[in-house]
Amino acid sequence: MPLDHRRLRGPEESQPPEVWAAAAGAGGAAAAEEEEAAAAAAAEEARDPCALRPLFARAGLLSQAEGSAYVELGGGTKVLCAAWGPREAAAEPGGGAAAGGRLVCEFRRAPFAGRGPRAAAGREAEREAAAALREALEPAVRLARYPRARLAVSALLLQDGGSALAAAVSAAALALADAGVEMYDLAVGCALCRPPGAAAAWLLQPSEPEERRAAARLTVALLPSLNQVSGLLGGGQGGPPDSWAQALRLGLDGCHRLYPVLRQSLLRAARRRAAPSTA
Amino acid sequence: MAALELLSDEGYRADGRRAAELRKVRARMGVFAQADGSAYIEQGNTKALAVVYGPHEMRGSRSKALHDRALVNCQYSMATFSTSERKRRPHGDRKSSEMTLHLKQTFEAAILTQLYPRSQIDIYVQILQADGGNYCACVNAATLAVIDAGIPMRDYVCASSAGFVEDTPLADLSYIEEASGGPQVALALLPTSEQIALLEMNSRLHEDHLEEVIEAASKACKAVHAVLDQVVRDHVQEVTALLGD
Amino acid sequence: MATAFKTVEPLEYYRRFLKENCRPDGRELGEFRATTVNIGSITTADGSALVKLGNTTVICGVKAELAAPPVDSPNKGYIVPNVELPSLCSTRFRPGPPGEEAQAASQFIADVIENSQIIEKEDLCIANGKLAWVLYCDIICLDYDGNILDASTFALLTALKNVQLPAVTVNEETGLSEVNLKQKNPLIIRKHPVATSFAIFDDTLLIVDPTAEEEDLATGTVTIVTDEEGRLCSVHKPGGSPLTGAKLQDCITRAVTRHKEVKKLIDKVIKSIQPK
Amino acid sequence: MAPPARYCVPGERLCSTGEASAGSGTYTRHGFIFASLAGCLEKRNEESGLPVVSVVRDAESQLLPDVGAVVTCKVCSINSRFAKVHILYIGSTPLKSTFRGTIRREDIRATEKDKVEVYKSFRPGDIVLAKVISLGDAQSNYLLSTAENELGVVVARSEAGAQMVPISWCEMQCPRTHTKDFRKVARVQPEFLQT
Amino acid sequence: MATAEEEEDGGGGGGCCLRPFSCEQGLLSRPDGSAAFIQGDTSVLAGLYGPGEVKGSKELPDQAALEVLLRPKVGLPAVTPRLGRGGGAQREQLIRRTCEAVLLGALHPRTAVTLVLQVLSDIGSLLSCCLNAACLGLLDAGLPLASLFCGVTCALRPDGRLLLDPTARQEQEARAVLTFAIDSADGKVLAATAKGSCSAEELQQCLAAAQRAAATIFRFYRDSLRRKYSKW
Amino acid sequence: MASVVLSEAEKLYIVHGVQEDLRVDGRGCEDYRCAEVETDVVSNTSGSARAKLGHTDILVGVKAEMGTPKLEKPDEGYLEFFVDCSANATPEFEGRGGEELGTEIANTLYRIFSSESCVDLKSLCINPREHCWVLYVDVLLLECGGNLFDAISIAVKAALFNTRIPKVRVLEDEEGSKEIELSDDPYDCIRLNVDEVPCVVTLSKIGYRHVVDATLQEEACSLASLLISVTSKGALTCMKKVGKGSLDPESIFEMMETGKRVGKSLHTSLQKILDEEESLGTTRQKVGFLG
Repeated sequence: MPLDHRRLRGPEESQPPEVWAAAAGAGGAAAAEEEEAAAAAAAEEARDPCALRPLFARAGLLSQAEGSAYVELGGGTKVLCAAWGPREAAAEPGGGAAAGGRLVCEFRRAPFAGRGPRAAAGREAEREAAAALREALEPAVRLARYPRARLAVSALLLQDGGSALAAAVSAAALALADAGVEMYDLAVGCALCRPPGAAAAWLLQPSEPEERRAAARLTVALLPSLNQVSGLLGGGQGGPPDSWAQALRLGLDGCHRLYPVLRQSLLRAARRRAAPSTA
Repeated sequence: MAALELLSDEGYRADGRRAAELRKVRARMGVFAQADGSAYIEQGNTKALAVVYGPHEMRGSRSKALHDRALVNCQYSMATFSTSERKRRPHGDRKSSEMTLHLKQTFEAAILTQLYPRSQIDIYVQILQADGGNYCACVNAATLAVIDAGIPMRDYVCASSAGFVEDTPLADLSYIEEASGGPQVALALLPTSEQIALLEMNSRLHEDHLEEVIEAASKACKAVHAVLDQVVRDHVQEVTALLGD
Repeated sequence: MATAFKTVEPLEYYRRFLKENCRPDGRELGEFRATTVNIGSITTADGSALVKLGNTTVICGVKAELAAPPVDSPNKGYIVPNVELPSLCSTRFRPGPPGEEAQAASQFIADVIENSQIIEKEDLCIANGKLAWVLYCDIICLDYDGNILDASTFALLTALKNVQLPAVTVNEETGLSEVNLKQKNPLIIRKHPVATSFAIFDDTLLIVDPTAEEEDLATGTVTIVTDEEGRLCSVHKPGGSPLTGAKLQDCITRAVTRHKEVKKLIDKVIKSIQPK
Repeated sequence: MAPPARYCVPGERLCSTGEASAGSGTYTRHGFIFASLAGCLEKRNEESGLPVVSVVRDAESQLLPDVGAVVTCKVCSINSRFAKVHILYIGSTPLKSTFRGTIRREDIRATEKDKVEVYKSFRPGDIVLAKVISLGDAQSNYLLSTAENELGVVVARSEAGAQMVPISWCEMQCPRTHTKDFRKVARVQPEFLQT
Repeated sequence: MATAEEEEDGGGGGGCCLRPFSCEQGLLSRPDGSAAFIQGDTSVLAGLYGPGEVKGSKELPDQAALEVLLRPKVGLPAVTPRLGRGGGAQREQLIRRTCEAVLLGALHPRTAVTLVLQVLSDIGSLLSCCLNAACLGLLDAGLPLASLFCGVTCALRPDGRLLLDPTARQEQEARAVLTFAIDSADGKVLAATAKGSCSAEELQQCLAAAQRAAATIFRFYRDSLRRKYSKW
Repeated sequence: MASVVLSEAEKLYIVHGVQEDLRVDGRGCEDYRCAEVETDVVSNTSGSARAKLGHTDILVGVKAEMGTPKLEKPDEGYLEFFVDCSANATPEFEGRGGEELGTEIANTLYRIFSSESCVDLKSLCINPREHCWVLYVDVLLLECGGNLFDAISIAVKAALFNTRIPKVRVLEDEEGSKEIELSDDPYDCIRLNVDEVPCVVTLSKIGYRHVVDATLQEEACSLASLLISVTSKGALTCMKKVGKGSLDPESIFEMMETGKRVGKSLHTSLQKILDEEESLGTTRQKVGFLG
């Protein structure tokens, strides 16, 4: 890892206070952890696996970006997305074949977005999420309409309360649409996880503690009007195809249920944009 | 390291070779189908792969094109698992960049680049296992790959290293011999014309001994040449046999 | 056709407004944009604040971690500020490591912290030579419409005021530290530095709180940071048009007035969340 | 006033292709017309045939220079073979970001192409009206042409800094110093006269 | 080689005078202009390239693109974690914008000018020394300038007394350290930056002192240029 | 990535062939190309393998090095993946050109191995919180003829099967300081249980059908594919959509079933090869790149 010379650096090594809480009086901390686990398990039992967390979406809120969107999930996940319409693409190395435009995605995680250590999820995780974002959005965008140009989306995760990638997919699709980019459809993201235990059922839109404990996770992206799956990324403890198929069905159902909220926020933004000129 | 005996009183080296003896050289051409030319070589435990692409149109910026000859573009890289201690990066470090430059200089001297103006020839070599004489193995593998690609050369380029221990020149150094810190010479030779394409020496060596060491290295190069020549002849025969009738 | 004029001759377009002592967004030359602040919205951080200055939006999240104090000053903790200008906030920034502007802004914030003594670093020490707090203050710009330094300084100050640190004791016997996550204490904020930026137009005209557009067209900028006693914590004029001493004094006077307004706003916001 | 405008989002099904034909901001799939933009739905009745449905956004749609479009650009640099320009406008719509274009020597005017000199036609800083003739290949960028009477320099400044006045199709004059400069002057259309 | 001996104050610049300073112009052959500025024991070498060809994205249509690289004595140019020193990018930005303010860049549109400042030794007042070296470098390269500028560092001692051109130790002891870039046309402030806190009055005092010192430095510029050109 | 440019007619030819369950090289939709696997090809690694699937050629080296366990898993060792897309495969990968693809593959490998049961990580722990084995799994991509992920996963599994980690003992003296002693006997080593190590099956959607083990030409005809990792028992551990296109939900369900079926038989045949090689022991003639 090359040293970062462009940022101010603190001490070589530091730990979040939680680690010390665990290190102190081993019994107490372990007990506390167990307690937490038990509480989480209890919460899971109480929780309806098909329940969606409240989603708040707002499009067109940034002044500098051509399109933007903010999505917040009930558990505290906050994602901000900005999108830019076609720009001149830098000459692609050896890429004469690219007839359509290119979609460039970026995913950043604010250093304070997660619980626990500040630098927990590194660049690699960001890059993987950026790639997943691109895969989920590419089928939704009419790239053929933008020959030799570049469309850009960047997502910033301000707070990770679980289902972050799914929220980013939804926010990014809204931002693109808000930027006036031609699209086949919106993309809606939804996350799921399966708690440990053989017979555990898949939970829709898990919270961060649920995600941390999960044995398997899955993020689905759907183009709702076309009923096409544009993104699928998941892994964890092995399960029979049936279990995953069930998760997928549940996830798609979740996407369909989220769609109206996103659609409404986009309509509101479109009306807002139109308002000044008609008034 | 000083305790290690590189040359016994009986004149045997740590791995049982005599001073002028080479390690076993085995090679094969045409390892890959997609590249224009490719070859694999084993010199003792040092294993290297080379592939050649080209001559083809300039890749990237056209401004780098040379109007009177082809550009020889090389990349030397080492598999991260090739060394006894794992390497963090396969290429891009200082040592690899130096090797890349050496290879480029070597093959610019050997390939008839003036036949392909404004074009580019890529030579990529990859060390799979490193046990001394990496540069030499790469040059030998690359020579075979260039021949496999059908690119005209003045001559084979054969490379070998040589060291100097206890007043005796040693040919084809292994890793432990290299690591002992004594003088070592890497020589790339065009064997028929006996022209030197590249000569590099590390550490210190008295001027009086230089000639002997170079002599030892060039003898080793010629020995390598004999092996490579056989490989090429066998390969060509095999290929033409397939083509014929 | 006004937009056409603006794109082709932006400076001329601007000068026409300035002649009338107003700006294209309707403000007077000495008028600040609407300033709002939202505290504690990021629950994963130990303290956070979102500041809006017109369109310019900056978020600051503070994360506290534990580390051994620096060898040369064993009774101090650390404050590590970093300003990020991600590609999200404006097209002028590329993804990747921080560029010159972000680096300069980080350094500016670090200087302000150091100069103003906003927090005594000694307060961050838990056990002399053994354990101290590290406050990572990450300031991220979400919407870049000029005057990033004012917004960043403001966000930093309010986020620090929002910080709640868990109680830490060092066990004498084992030498291990114990953290009580339930008991939280606020930080002691010693000073309240507030930044005020000006853009210089055509070498003479001073306008406050410039937008991104104004910053691009201006021939220079000045940023003054003052604390509640009117002392200067930073005078930052990175080149640009020359100013006389009198003009500089004018800036300082206005900065002192601005400090009072901002301080009032902070007090109001802090009070509004207190009752909870 | 017409009934309240209907807004739609990408992917929304508008109608079947039998009822209307697809305009801008829409696409067709499996015999239906879908919206591809977030914006306001517009249905225009054509004289003949089906009405056209399109989705419009207010003057800020994401445009790309297209072959045949007239663009306004600013000259950045010239050499003996071509002029490099930045495209600022497509028609009357400003672009959010500039695109680079090239006007080759042979595309400057329609007649006597071999006698054209780039420096006698454009200077850096000039505002030029041009037409897109090709998107260019992998290496080059947009190729533009000014080989029409209505195309060419519309705004130019003299060395004294004053805006020059066209005096013929190939010359402009500085109102301050009265020096004459060569340009490929556009016969200005009335709608551009306001600036 | 030109030297200016101000009233010397044992060990370093004391009170309202500067440490002995000297400069040497045109000492490098490869750059288009070069100058070394020595201020007490602090010295900076400036090399200036340009106006020359510019790389694609940096090109400005109506201006010369100025780039300033500040190379520390050891290590990489960077924002260093130890406050008080370093702040590479911020300093580069300040020097660049100061030079841009005086450089008549419009005369060389679509070109690049690169200024490399190599710190040779840093015993206090580094930024002002960099500014002085930069100005002399620009002069040596023969670039058209609207006016000259110089850098003056000013320290406020804990007892409130003012100190010009402090050494590293004096900087450390000081309550506040201010650096100004003063232009030669009418002594206005081109750039200002401060470490530590002070009152507005103190700032004005420092500025006045800096303006007085600037006059000396400008005289020195003039003398050394006269000497340089009289050799021809 | 190394890619081929196909004309519309060529694409149509392939798509129509797939529709009829007859591919250009004569395979059916669920058939793999002939795979060659050889282990222990690089002698200075803890384990190595080379896998060839058509023109796709992968070399994997596993090196076990001593490290410290991760904070959150103090009693486990861990795996590190690195993928080098060498310029050997295509000139586009020269310099840093292969980095993007390399990280993407490495990230996918991390995801595939994220399941706890894949490899017994606890056996890699030497003493909790202080020492553990870190397995550096380095993948070297030598030639790229389509279906990279499957070939890599086969090679990784074979290399892990081949991995031998020296046994160590932790000696503790009276003062509590610990010393690690490496076993002298080179045959005294730990082997990994690879029964649960999954293999990847990539199903590429071509027209209305999907095929496994697509060649470069077939990949050029496919807009989207589904990557599934399957254990030998038929459990799915990872799912990922790759490519520019989207997939119909119904076809995903089908693909998962096919993936499971094909994956199970893939595991069986791989295990057979590995066992055969193992039984030969030292008598086996190593072929490597000379064959």
